[in-house]
Amino acid sequence: MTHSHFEMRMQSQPRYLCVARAALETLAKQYGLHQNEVDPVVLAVDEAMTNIIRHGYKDATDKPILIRINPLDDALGKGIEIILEDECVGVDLTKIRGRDLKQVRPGGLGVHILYKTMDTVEFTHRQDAKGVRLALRKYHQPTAPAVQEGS
Amino acid sequence: MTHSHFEMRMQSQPRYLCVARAALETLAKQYGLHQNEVDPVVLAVDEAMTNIIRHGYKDATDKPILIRINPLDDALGKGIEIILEDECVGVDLTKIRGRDLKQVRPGGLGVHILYKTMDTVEFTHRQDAKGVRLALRKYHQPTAPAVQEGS
Amino acid sequence: MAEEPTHTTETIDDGLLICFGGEIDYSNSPDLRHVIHQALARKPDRLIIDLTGVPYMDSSGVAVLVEALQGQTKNKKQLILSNLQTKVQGIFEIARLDTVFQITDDIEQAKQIPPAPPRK
Amino acid sequence: MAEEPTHTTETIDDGLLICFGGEIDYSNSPDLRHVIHQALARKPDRLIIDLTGVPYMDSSGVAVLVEALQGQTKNKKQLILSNLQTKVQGIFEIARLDTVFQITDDIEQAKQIPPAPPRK
Ligand SMILES: Nc1ncnc2c1ncn2[C@@H]1O[C@H](COP(=O)(O)OP(=O)(O)O)[C@@H](O)[C@H]1O
Ligand SMILES: Nc1ncnc2c1ncn2[C@@H]1O[C@H](COP(=O)(O)OP(=O)(O)O)[C@@H](O)[C@H]1O
Repeated sequence: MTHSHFEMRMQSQPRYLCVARAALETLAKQYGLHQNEVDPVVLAVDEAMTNIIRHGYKDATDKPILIRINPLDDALGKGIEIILEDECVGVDLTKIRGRDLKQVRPGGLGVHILYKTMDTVEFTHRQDAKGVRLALRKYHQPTAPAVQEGS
Repeated sequence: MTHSHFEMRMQSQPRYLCVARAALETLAKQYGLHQNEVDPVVLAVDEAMTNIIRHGYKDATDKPILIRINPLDDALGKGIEIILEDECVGVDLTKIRGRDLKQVRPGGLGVHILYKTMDTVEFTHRQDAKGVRLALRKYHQPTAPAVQEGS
Repeated sequence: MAEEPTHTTETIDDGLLICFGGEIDYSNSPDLRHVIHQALARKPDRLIIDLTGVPYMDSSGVAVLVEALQGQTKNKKQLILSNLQTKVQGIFEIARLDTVFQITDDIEQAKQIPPAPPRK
Repeated sequence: MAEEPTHTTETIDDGLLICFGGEIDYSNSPDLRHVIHQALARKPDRLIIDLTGVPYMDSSGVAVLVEALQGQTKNKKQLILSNLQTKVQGIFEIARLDTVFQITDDIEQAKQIPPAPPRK
């Protein structure tokens, strides 16, 4: 398997959330994202990790969470790609979805936050069928262009 | 191979030094080290990584650096263990040593800093003979006990 | 646990003021819930939750605050949040809760807000 | 590169003042070396390097400063460091360089230090 630029692999413990956030914040800046773009990306990964711990692993603390991170530099510009993998088999991916926010109730925000903060969100089963794979991508937005005359 | 609590694997690029530092700083605090103990640990790992990049890989930027981190909780108290592994074969470990600091000259400080900041420093060849393994350990020092009467 | 989570609860004229400190995520939001439950049990007319010292909060923290709001509303009491830092304000906006909660810039303002008619 | 490294060089009475900002490690210490080399080429009697904005420095940064000290000393000129933050002070102590360099608490003090007789 080809390796990514930066990888983290940790046990499914909530105390590692802040460690992943610290690394990711620094990394996203290295890849050219501005602070106001970095913050939502960090939040998204925190939410994705929390969901793996809570829903995927039912709060077991000795399971693996793998995060692979690469810089993006393609037709859509510069950005960051973050791939999270767990070892939860038999997850029904169609059940991973956000809810209607009009109804105010505790919980049910994590998946909504993923889609709201990231440019692409892709849940799939891992190629080796050992668990769930979540691919997130966020591109840097150069400062908004001035309104064009005549357009 | 059994996995560690927290692992990072990155390409041998100086821009990832600050990412590793950010993660390590947060992690060392999770493991109970105080800020004045965390700072030297972060510096030591920075120096060890820089040496791998400069001396081990001669500034090649596509080689792997693996960092495995575990909490310590043994007879010596609570602390942190950090193991760095590279893929440099044929390194003469006897040449990895600090110099006499009385002589003031640029460079030659990295290895000295390792020994000065960490409780244990162990350079070995990796068991799979693929490169160098550096094991670092640092224990939390509870605040110095008050001078005991009659002792 | 995230770095140095702290809290203090103090009595004010017509209720309670809780000040939280530290990043709030799934490692310590259960503690936050516990502290808030204890406060709700005292049935304060006004519960102010001050977040001056909270630079970061994820949805597990937000869920606890929504729960608290529901508890106060059910009892026809008031919940006011104060001093949301940038990132915390951010998640409230993403979750479209920035208009659901009463949010003030500081604790003084939170104390001045007149008791609102209970939500239906 | 570490986060937002910056530098400014300005002329003072009898030399130059360089202010660095940002963390200094092996990703940007070559830039630091370049800036200092340019300053040394102007043969300033007094070179003040202010580190107010530098929260962190590793040995690759320290090596550049030792090189600068040697350059100034060879030319019988002065190098003064000012405003070392805690961690930077720390590495100078570990490297036992805290007594080798002239170090002051602020830029004003650095300007006042009388030209020292050159080291032998
Ligand atoms: N990583 C995951 N593994 C399995 N199921 C998940 C995962 N993430 C989310 N889900 C499912 O999607 C639902 C919605 O998740 P979310 O929006 O985060 O709200 P909440 O976590 O509060 O239920 C969850 O209740 C769960 O059933
Ligand atoms: N990871 C490493 N791989 C190979 N050689 C190393 C490594 N780390 C240190 N060395 C050797 O040890 C010497 C001393 O290193 P150090 O004290 O960091 O000073 P410097 O890097 O300035 O030479 C280096 O010059 C190098 O020969």
